[in-house]
Amino acid sequence: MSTETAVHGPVGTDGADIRKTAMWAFLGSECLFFGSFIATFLLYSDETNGGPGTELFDIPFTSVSSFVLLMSSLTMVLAHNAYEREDGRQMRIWLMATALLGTVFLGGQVFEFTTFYAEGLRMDISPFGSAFFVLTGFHGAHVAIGVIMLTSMVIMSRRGNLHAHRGMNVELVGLYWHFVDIVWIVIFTVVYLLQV
Amino acid sequence: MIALFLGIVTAVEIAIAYIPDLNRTLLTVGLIGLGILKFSVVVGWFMHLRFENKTMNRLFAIGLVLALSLFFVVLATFSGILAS
Amino acid sequence: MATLTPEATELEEPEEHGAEGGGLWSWITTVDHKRIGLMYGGTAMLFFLIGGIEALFIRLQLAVPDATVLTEAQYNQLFTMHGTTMVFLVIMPLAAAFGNYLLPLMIGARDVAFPRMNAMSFWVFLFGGIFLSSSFFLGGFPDGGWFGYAPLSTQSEMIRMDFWALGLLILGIASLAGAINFTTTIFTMRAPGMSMFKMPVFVWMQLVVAFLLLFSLPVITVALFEVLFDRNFGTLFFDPAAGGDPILYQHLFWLFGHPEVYILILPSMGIVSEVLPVFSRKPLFGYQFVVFAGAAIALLGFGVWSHHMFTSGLGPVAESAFSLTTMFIAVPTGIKIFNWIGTTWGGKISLKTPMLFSLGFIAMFTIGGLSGVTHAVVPADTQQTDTYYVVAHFHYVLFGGAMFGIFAGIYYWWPKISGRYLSEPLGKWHFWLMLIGFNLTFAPQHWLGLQGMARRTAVYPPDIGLETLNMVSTIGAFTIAVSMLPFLYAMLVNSRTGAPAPADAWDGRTLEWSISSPPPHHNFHDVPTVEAIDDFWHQKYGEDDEGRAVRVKTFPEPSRYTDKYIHLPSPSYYPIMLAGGLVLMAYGFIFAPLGIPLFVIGALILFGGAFGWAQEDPDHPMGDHDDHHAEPDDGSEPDETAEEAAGDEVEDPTAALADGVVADGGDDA
Amino acid sequence: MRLIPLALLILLVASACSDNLPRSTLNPVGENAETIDNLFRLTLAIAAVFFVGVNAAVLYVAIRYRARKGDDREPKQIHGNDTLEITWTVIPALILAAIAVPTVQTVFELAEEPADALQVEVIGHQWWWEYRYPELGVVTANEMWIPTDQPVFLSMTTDDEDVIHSFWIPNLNGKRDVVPGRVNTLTISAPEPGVYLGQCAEFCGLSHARMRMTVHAAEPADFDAWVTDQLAPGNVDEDSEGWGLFLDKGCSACHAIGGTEAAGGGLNPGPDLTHVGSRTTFAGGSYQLTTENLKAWLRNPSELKAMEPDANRGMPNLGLTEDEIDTLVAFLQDLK
Repeated sequence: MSTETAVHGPVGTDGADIRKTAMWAFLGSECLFFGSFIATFLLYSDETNGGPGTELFDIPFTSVSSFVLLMSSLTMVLAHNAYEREDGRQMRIWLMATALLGTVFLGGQVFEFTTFYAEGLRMDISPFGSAFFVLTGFHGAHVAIGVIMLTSMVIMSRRGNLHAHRGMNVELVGLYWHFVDIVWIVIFTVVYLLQV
Repeated sequence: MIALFLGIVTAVEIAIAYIPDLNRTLLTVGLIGLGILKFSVVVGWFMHLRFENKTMNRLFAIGLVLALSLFFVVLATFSGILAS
Repeated sequence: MATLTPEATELEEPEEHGAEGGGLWSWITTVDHKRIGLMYGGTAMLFFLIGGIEALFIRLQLAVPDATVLTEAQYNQLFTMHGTTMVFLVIMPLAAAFGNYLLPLMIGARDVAFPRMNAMSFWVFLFGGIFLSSSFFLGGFPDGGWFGYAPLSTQSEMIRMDFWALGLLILGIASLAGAINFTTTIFTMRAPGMSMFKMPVFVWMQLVVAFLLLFSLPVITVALFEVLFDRNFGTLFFDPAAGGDPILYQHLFWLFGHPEVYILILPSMGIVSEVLPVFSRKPLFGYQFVVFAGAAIALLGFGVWSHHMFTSGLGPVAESAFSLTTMFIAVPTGIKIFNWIGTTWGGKISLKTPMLFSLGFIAMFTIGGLSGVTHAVVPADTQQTDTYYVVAHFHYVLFGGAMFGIFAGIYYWWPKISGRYLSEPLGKWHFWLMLIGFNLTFAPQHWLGLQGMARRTAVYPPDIGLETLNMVSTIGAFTIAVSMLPFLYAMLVNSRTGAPAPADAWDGRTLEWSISSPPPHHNFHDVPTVEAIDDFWHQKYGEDDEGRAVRVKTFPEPSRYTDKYIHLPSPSYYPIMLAGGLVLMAYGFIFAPLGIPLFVIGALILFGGAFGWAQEDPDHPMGDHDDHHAEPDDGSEPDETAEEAAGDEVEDPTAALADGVVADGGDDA
Repeated sequence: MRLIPLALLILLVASACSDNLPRSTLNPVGENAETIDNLFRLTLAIAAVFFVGVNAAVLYVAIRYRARKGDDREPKQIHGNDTLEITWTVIPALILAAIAVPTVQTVFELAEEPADALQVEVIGHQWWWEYRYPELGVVTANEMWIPTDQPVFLSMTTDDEDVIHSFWIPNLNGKRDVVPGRVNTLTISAPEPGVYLGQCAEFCGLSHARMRMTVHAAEPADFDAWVTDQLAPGNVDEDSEGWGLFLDKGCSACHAIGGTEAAGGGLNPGPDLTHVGSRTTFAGGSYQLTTENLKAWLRNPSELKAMEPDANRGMPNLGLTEDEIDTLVAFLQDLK
């Protein structure tokens, strides 16, 4: 296999990158996954069953964590650029930064969940609570998986199992990471901003 | 550059959400519009979809379109627009 | 062109890297699409046996009114598992079996895009099926129906519905990974020159099915998660007392459930579209129309789900809208039927077993399609839904349609798989017994339903005119069971002693017939270059002035072996490890809190499998390959180096790209 | 071979039309059921044309174009025909459009609430039916009485803890789901007096098969007489042994008897027994109300009908002696 095909990943007979095609198919599928959860949430946004509702949302706080996640997309782009330059050290730094920002976002989510629970919004109190926690929880799980992927990539790179020119991995994880980010853009707009 | 742009858009969004007494429809349209803008920027540039081939574009587009239709049909059915 | 069927060589030993010997371990670690396809098929056939026995018990119970063969509780379990088994453990995996075995052969590739993910799909499917069926020994089968409507499925007494929901989630992972794999394979690994509109129709239908899976599976995943959370974590998605709406579950379920119907039938439509031309010695009539009709069915299939809910109180506007979309899905279906008849019209028909099953498919599927139109008429549907009329309808579609198509495919491709023909007399016995038994079983059910026999009822009263036809139906069911005997005999005995089949067993049209039977491990010595639809046929035959076929070339029998060095992906045990970990987690979840240690062990195995997978070099002798990162959670991460052999053959990738039309037409239709 | 379904079809149509079946959609009574039946028969007739056409074509092809010995000529390689394709796309589309028009019309027609309808509230329970006549004050179970001179408008729901059922009297109208948290409606009418049978049509758990119902359509005078009877308090002698047992054994915890201290205010989880002796069936309409059946029921209810009494769904085994059973059965049968 030539270096050229390595940089761009294995290509099929029609010139398309095989693994990226698969990744996009997966992300297309994920749209429906989150779409269904968001549809559930929209349906239940008023079903508070006498419990607390959207008034608990702390928009400034969530805005900050949204911004953190948005910035992690930027660091992901920088990591990807470093890979294209075959600069392993830079790549690891930016991957770590991305993972860190993702962790900060998760921390924010944990804080938010704890606060809501303390204030009486639980997932077993109303369909609104169920839909909110399960939707944002599944998004959080996606972020967590992304963080694990980023971290393992750093580890593999350190151990020499991930060379800079084999950047298809970085690109694939990047696609996944950006996708998780745009899902949050939708959730932040639809679940938080539009409901206040 | 793009990151800066995204940051500004987010700031505008939050500002809009806090404008007191803003017309509800205007708010909805504005926020959804800005959301779509951010969405397209990330997908198009960060994820390079703008530069990928048609197959990948369409794979993702179908998912997106179907997810959006899902919103509308399910919500329309439940909200009584279709139920009359 | 000349590369299609290379001259036979005298080599005795397979030279390609990654070739597998026999032995259990080689099957466990295999990443060869052909072996995985066979394992899919074999497993699905075992489940077909189980599902069939369940059906026979159901028919025994219903043979006479107020029967006591089964208790209500047992009956509810059996019909739940009969439906779940036949849909998720028989027809879907059988379609996956054909897809696995044939896709690479038909598009001229050496494997699927992600061989190890392919192996993982199989193991997840196998373990998921065992998990679901093992509920029988762990308190009893699930008993909330294959559709698991909330809030019945969330009632705490329906404890076994956890098995059902988790089992379906696991099987969903297998299907989703398979769908991503097939999509990618078809889009990126076609032989040079094979543009989208030169692909065999079977490949097209598999692509459409993969799209349907991609975009419908996540929806049922969400529905199942919501049920699981309601059952185990106190969420209130479907609790009316708290404001939850059970109708939401129905929307989510059928948003998957209706595309699922096409997921089940389209592969068989692809199979008969391959069989009919070969046994009529004519090309498929209206290739583009058949392809477009398949895509149109899929697209419309996403807009008709609520016709399963016509009695749930949607309101007249929604009912009318879904009635219209449902009616119009009959148009592309009709186009297909007419084109199949057009294919045989004026042909030179040889009524071999595959052809008999294909013609049977057209006849039986048409009946199912027409009763489907009567469901589209909402008022009529309010009388028919949840009665035996519907049971009859979907058995005409899924048994008379999907299963007849699958049997056609088995008889058609068996010579390719085993190098031996299945016995024609046995095949004919199988076909005629099955056709008679099938119609005896299900035709009367139309009338039973119209005479007021509701579905899913363990007993029915005497004296309301249901006795005779139920008895007929039960006799029919046992006739179907008997019809399986010649088939099983043929499969078990003919595969070893049947008449030897040449490579081109039926004078076929598609690429798989250009290679030896059984195919070499690497499929193609040289990756073929394609110039036309049914390229292999056009190499053998030209047309004279009248448009009749004339043989222009005969190929020598191809060898199984090549003198070339062809590298193939190495075997791997990580896929089975990952699948095993996943299912251990599911058992742990079911038996929580006691099962939590099991859950943790399963999670560790899964993570270990994923990490090992990521570090493993898929084909080390070539050395210079990507490492990759496995994704433990969804199994759909495209994380492995594809088999690049096909890529080496690219001569002009851009040319192929230019007409690389996408299957769906979704965004501009 | 393909004549088999056809032969069956003829045979079955003949048998289906021969007798008057009390639970058949093919013998519609009343306007709505007849409308549906006509629409179905129209669709079926059109479908039959296609059925015969396609199957005849398959049969014809299999015979006419079968490869014959000695014929070495290959067939003409026909790849398609656009005119034909357009024809068999457009014609079915037009036919379907023609079916769609009356379909949509009928859908809206059936959804209308008739002006002068008798109102009945239907409540589905696992696994029996409760009927309330809000204008008349009548509450009854499993057997619904309706007058022949008036359409009946059903408003149907279930308790929040219950599951989805489906109300279906095939002779009178199509089915309609009964969904917790929602109220669905259905109009039935029976111009002819008679007994029409039904069956819950949505799988609702263990005893779904034995969740049946009966509709008695009666001449207006008979219906009024029935209403008068139903409004009377239960025929209870408060000194009787039966009444004592009814209270002692806890029957009144689930079952109401109007006009007594066991009136229950309509909150009871079991069927109202005020006039149980006047009904023809019991146990979700799946057993004839005879002395023998009632005795068997009281010996062990779950023997006759699978239930989940521990989950508050269905009647528990009260552990009665034979003497107690005899007394209670006599008491119940006197509740006319």
